[in-house]
Amino acid sequence: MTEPAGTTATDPGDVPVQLLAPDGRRVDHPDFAFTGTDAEIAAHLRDMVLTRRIDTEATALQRKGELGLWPPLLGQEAAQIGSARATRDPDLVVPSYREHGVAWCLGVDPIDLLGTFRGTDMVDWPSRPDGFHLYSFVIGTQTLHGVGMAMALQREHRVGNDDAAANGAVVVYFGDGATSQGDVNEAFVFAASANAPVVFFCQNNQYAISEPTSLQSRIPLYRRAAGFGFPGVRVDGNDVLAVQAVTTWALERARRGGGPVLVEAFTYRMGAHTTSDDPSKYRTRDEEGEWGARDPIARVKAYLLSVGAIDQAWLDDLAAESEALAERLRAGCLALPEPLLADQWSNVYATTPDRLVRQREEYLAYEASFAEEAR
Amino acid sequence: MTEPAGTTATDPGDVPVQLLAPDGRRVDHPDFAFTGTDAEIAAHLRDMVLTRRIDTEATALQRKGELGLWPPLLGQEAAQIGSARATRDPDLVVPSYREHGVAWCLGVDPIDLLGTFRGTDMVDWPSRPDGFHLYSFVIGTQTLHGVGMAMALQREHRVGNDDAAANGAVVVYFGDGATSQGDVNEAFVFAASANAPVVFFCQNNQYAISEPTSLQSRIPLYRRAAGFGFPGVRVDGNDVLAVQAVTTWALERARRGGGPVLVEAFTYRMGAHTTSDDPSKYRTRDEEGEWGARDPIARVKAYLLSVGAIDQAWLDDLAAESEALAERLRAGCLALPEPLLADQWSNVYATTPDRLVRQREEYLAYEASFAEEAR
Amino acid sequence: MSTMTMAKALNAGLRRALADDPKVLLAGEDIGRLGGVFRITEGLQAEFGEDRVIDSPLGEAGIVGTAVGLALRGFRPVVEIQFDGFVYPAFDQIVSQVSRMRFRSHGRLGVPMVVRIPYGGGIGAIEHHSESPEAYFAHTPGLKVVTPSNPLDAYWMIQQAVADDDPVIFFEPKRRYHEKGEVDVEAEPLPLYSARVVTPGTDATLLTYGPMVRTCVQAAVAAAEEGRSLEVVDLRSLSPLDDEAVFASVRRTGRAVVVHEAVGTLGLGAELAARIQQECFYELQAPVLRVTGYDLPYPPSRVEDGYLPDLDRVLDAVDRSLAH
Amino acid sequence: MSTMTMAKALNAGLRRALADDPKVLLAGEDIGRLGGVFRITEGLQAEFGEDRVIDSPLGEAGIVGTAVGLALRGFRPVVEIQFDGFVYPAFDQIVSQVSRMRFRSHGRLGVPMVVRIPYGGGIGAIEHHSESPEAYFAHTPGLKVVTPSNPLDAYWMIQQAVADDDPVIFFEPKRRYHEKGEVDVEAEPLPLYSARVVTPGTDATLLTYGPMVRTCVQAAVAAAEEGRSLEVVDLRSLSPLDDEAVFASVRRTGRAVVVHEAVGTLGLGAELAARIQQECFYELQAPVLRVTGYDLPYPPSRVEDGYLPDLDRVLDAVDRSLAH
Ligand SMILES: Cc1ncc(C[n+]2csc(CCOP(=O)(O)OP(=O)(O)O)c2C)c(N)n1
Ligand SMILES: Cc1ncc(C[n+]2csc(CCOP(=O)(O)OP(=O)(O)O)c2C)c(N)n1
Ligand SMILES: [Mg+2]
Ligand SMILES: [Mg+2]
Repeated sequence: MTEPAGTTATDPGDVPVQLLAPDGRRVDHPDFAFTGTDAEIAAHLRDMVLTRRIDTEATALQRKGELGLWPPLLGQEAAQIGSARATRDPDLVVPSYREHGVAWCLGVDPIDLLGTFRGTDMVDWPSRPDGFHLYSFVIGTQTLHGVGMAMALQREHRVGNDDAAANGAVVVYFGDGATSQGDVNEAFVFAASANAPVVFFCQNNQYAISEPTSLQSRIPLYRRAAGFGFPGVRVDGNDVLAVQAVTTWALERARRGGGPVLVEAFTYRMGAHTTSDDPSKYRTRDEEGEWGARDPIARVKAYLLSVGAIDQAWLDDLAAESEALAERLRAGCLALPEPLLADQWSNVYATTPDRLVRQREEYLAYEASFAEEAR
Repeated sequence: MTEPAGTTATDPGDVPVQLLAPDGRRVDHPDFAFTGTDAEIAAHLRDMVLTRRIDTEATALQRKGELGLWPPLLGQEAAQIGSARATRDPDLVVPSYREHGVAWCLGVDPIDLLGTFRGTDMVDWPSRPDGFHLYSFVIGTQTLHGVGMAMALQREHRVGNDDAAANGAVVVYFGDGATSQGDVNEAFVFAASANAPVVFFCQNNQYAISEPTSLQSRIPLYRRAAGFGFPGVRVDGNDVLAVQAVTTWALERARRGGGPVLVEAFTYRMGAHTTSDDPSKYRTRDEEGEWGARDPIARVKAYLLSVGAIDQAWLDDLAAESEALAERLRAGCLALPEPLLADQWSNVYATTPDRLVRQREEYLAYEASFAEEAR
Repeated sequence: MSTMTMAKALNAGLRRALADDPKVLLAGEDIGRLGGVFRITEGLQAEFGEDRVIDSPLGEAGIVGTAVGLALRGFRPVVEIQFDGFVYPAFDQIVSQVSRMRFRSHGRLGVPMVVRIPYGGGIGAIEHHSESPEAYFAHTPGLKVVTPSNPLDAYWMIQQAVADDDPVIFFEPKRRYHEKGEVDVEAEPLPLYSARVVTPGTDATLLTYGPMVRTCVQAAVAAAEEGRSLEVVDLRSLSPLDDEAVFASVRRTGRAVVVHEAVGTLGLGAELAARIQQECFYELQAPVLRVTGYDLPYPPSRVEDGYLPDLDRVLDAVDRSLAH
Repeated sequence: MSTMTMAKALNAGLRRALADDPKVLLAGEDIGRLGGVFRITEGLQAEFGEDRVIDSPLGEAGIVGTAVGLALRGFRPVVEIQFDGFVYPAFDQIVSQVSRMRFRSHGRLGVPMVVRIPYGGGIGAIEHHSESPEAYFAHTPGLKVVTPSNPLDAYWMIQQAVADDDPVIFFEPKRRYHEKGEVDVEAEPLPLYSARVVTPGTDATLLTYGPMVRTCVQAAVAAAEEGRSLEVVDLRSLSPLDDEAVFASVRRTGRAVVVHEAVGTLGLGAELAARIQQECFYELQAPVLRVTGYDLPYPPSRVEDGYLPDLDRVLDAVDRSLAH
């Protein structure tokens, strides 16, 4: 017989949705359009530039020994800003661990993020106590949490109401590598089964540490969704306008009660996996160069300059704002309060069992014994 | 935008491949043909009838208290015999727990199966020490083992050789419910990634205990494969000819090096999930009646009688053979040797650690103390 | 006051939990229309609807992982794992997420989830259907682990577990599902995390829980006939352990035998022995002994009677303890 | 004889295992081209090819589950779990399949697999990267669990584990990866499942393993300066435990302190204490004490120094033991 469906033949959907070409020209797409103003695009540019500055500064802080680790988002700014700016209350946002740009848009103070990587804190954000979930480091685990939250929205009657503004959905972030995890595929199953209002936002940055996406899947990842009975869309992840348009569509559909969507943002991790990683071991300078030419920030800047929506003065202001932000980060990082081991017993249970109370007391007595000795 | 791929719209592939209609007429299919002789079909009928007899007898033995449990295959004979008869050396066959018909074709003495459900044995087959893997009761777990075995075949150079007879593949069985498990989806990922010679044979018998397949997936299950980059085919699981034709094609393709295939055998669990189950709690007599009319055995019998390949005498002989088999099962079941707890320490490790040796000795001494007391 | 089986008591307790708090949800395989393979949730979907008693797709990680999301939104999910041996696919979610969400969020986010697990052997089942995995969970900080031994406790403990703001692994001794007992639905229940002296005694303490409580009580009765007074302590909570109750009993009797179905090595008996020898060092007149499942995978059911602790093995250990 | 780090010793041991037996395979995330995030498999894919040193898709259940299939066909897979905290997605495969395939098949089928897990804290990492999950595996019949503490043992133990016909969970103390030691590649190695007295002593026994061996040896040195003679036993194997070596030492010294990073409750210290109090009841002059990670999820790295047992905490426990 002839080869049935599911083989590696190409499909029209394989070409990522694009609305802004790398050279800054706006292009049309039959299905999606960006309807915002140039002022909004300028705001996106600001988000992206500041986010990149946060990222560079955090990387620098790690190099100086102030952070234990940092997973840079360099190159993924458009995917993150475009998708985050498509959310609104009462949407819920569930990140993985590289969503510093999403965190930024959702109002998380980047210093909170530094606390996690400095080892002063766990993975929660005092500055933004809800709406933006904890970072998760177990690959894929958060996709199930996101589906559960979407099931909660259904039970809270926040889906499919006539009053569209009352409706919400969940957007959950994960990587290309994560698509191989059982949890992520179970998340697809559960979301489809419940017709849950969840947008699975996969940043395909071409690598899971050293492993190229081709090792995880021999066909484009967005197609995974069709096998579970919901739509998948591939979008140019370096095109902030396209990302926002596609995510807006997906979220609207979910909020209306249309069920889950998988968005594959086709992008590139321009930096290392983390500050511990050395990408030269597994990829070429040529490849990095090719993707460098598709920088998500450059094209927005080019467009806005070309239409006169911004000028050099605007950019200079932004540069100054960036530096001020970086300065604030440096200071904020060093000022992060040192945690106390004694405090750790309080967050294990809602009511701490006696044995743990005693264990803490013993620890304190033991610590105090040193202080006494020292006297 | 218009709804993209992955929605619930129907697809031509949703209609199961059929080569033998419920009334016994042979029908044509554009892609698949059954090329065997009527004698072979008669052999299939014999397999199916004997398999059903094994099943009924085991169910009866459970009712009499001789087995703790039995998962009947009633209604799935065509799916099992058709697929099992498509295998040949050096193929490897990995069942779930309901593949009594496959076991039969692979040469497992059904009394071995009874041992598992009588509680005298674990899940291995003394009568067939290889080629047919253990039963697995953790839903989906065996699909990964099957992929691993297929990766082994690749490393043993048993795939894609010019000498087609030297090539082998794995067929691994699982249910519709199993498709929701992380393990099964990871098996799809790993199989696609390695292009492993494995046929995923899913018997969609419409239920996972009480849960209808629609709870697991809102689209036909065979389509899951496309999302992982390999073909899926839906076949009438009550049509032994179609099942054999499709499985033969899939296995041949895998042996040649074409990679994995998902076969969804669309069938029906005519009996209970297990002897502990009461299907009247979750499905209607009407539904059972509809599927009863598509009985996998009736249509083969009708066909063979209509072309004169068998006659009543042939059927009478088969009935007698069935009864003799049932008789042998009853006797064999009762004659299954009672296991000894003392023996269980020997099969935990290749070399039993000292502590376990001592534990066994203590157990023996303790047991002996009763014998002494009794004296 | 009425007499009912543990299965019915659990059903009644869950019904009351659902009725009392609209945030309580049930989820699991076959728990809705079928009422669960053990019928613990029978009738609850009909009564509370498909949105609150959810038939889940067949994936334990999915069941627990989505319940985490629901819990984070203020729901109180009670999930059923169909049999003990099928909790492992959800292990990662339980150990790395459920148990730690509070810790990961500096105390801000709780996961008030109950994971119900029918457990233990003695029912003539095939593999994976007779296991006692409680030690895996009791070793995991952030989880609470409890197990009732009788209908009364079952009725109350399930409600207390649901009401607890911390995640509770709730082990149900399936071989005792159909044993009857008095259930007073008005009585003030014992606090969830406290042990109970079921049979007072003076010569030695039997520390046990879940399915083995009945076995130990029978052993105490048999011992009494020979003039030996055994105290039986039903631990009820395995994490936290009710240390004070344990130590108090052992201090009184001077001897302890721990009895459980789970394998001995690193089973609860190990922790109890370690704590007791430390806290009651001078009071102990004999080493703490353990009567447990042997260090084997659960064997074919035809030999489970020998594998599982029974009255004779318990009394044999008591003899050895007293002989010291 | 040459001096090398534990990381290099493991690399050399794996290279030799691959060279000695064509059935040996390596699989895991990033172990091929990159050589693993800790570079333990560096250069091995280049040397032995992509068919034998396999970069796996990102799924731990898949890695272990496919390795089961490979093992059933006679291969000897050595799989790498990237960090301790990521073994749980594979827990079901390990606990219900890897550990039991021999039992499930009446001894016919073995799974000669090694699961390598870098474990333990002290490296300033984010969550899930500093855990000590060894008790979960030591509680599971059918598995063997070992951990080297130094380059020499690492070199030999990994080869012995690969050669073993049983599944071995091989814990590598990641904070010791870069410490150097002498490695004699010709020497006759100690049997895999035997403990070793690293420092002989007479006043008390420190029972420890993996990353804490060095800490305990330092404690013994410090104690010696105060005139106390501590014996340090490196258990090396956590399942089976080398009971005889443990009891012999404790009988000599009369006192035992168990030291490990894992949480105390139901950690290895519980089992050791339970066994010792039973077997050495009359020889024990003080209760067996435990110095372990506190019963918390692994805390933020800035407080891990206080969380992990260190020289002072070990000596404090020794003081308490000797004061009895
Ligand atoms: C369950 C699990 N296994 C392994 C790891 C180690 N690990 C951390 S990041 C990573 C790669 C993830 O790749 P991808 O999903 O593409 O996300 P990206 O880092 O590219 O954003 C791996 C393997 C982990 N964190 N969790
Ligand atoms: C991991 C796991 N979870 C739950 C169960 C309990 N269980 C046994 S059979 C079954 C239904 C399986 O349905 P399906 O995959 O369709 O196979 P079928 O029984 O219909 O052949 C369930 C839930 C199990 N065996 N394993
Ligand atoms: Mg990636
Ligand atoms: Mg089914």
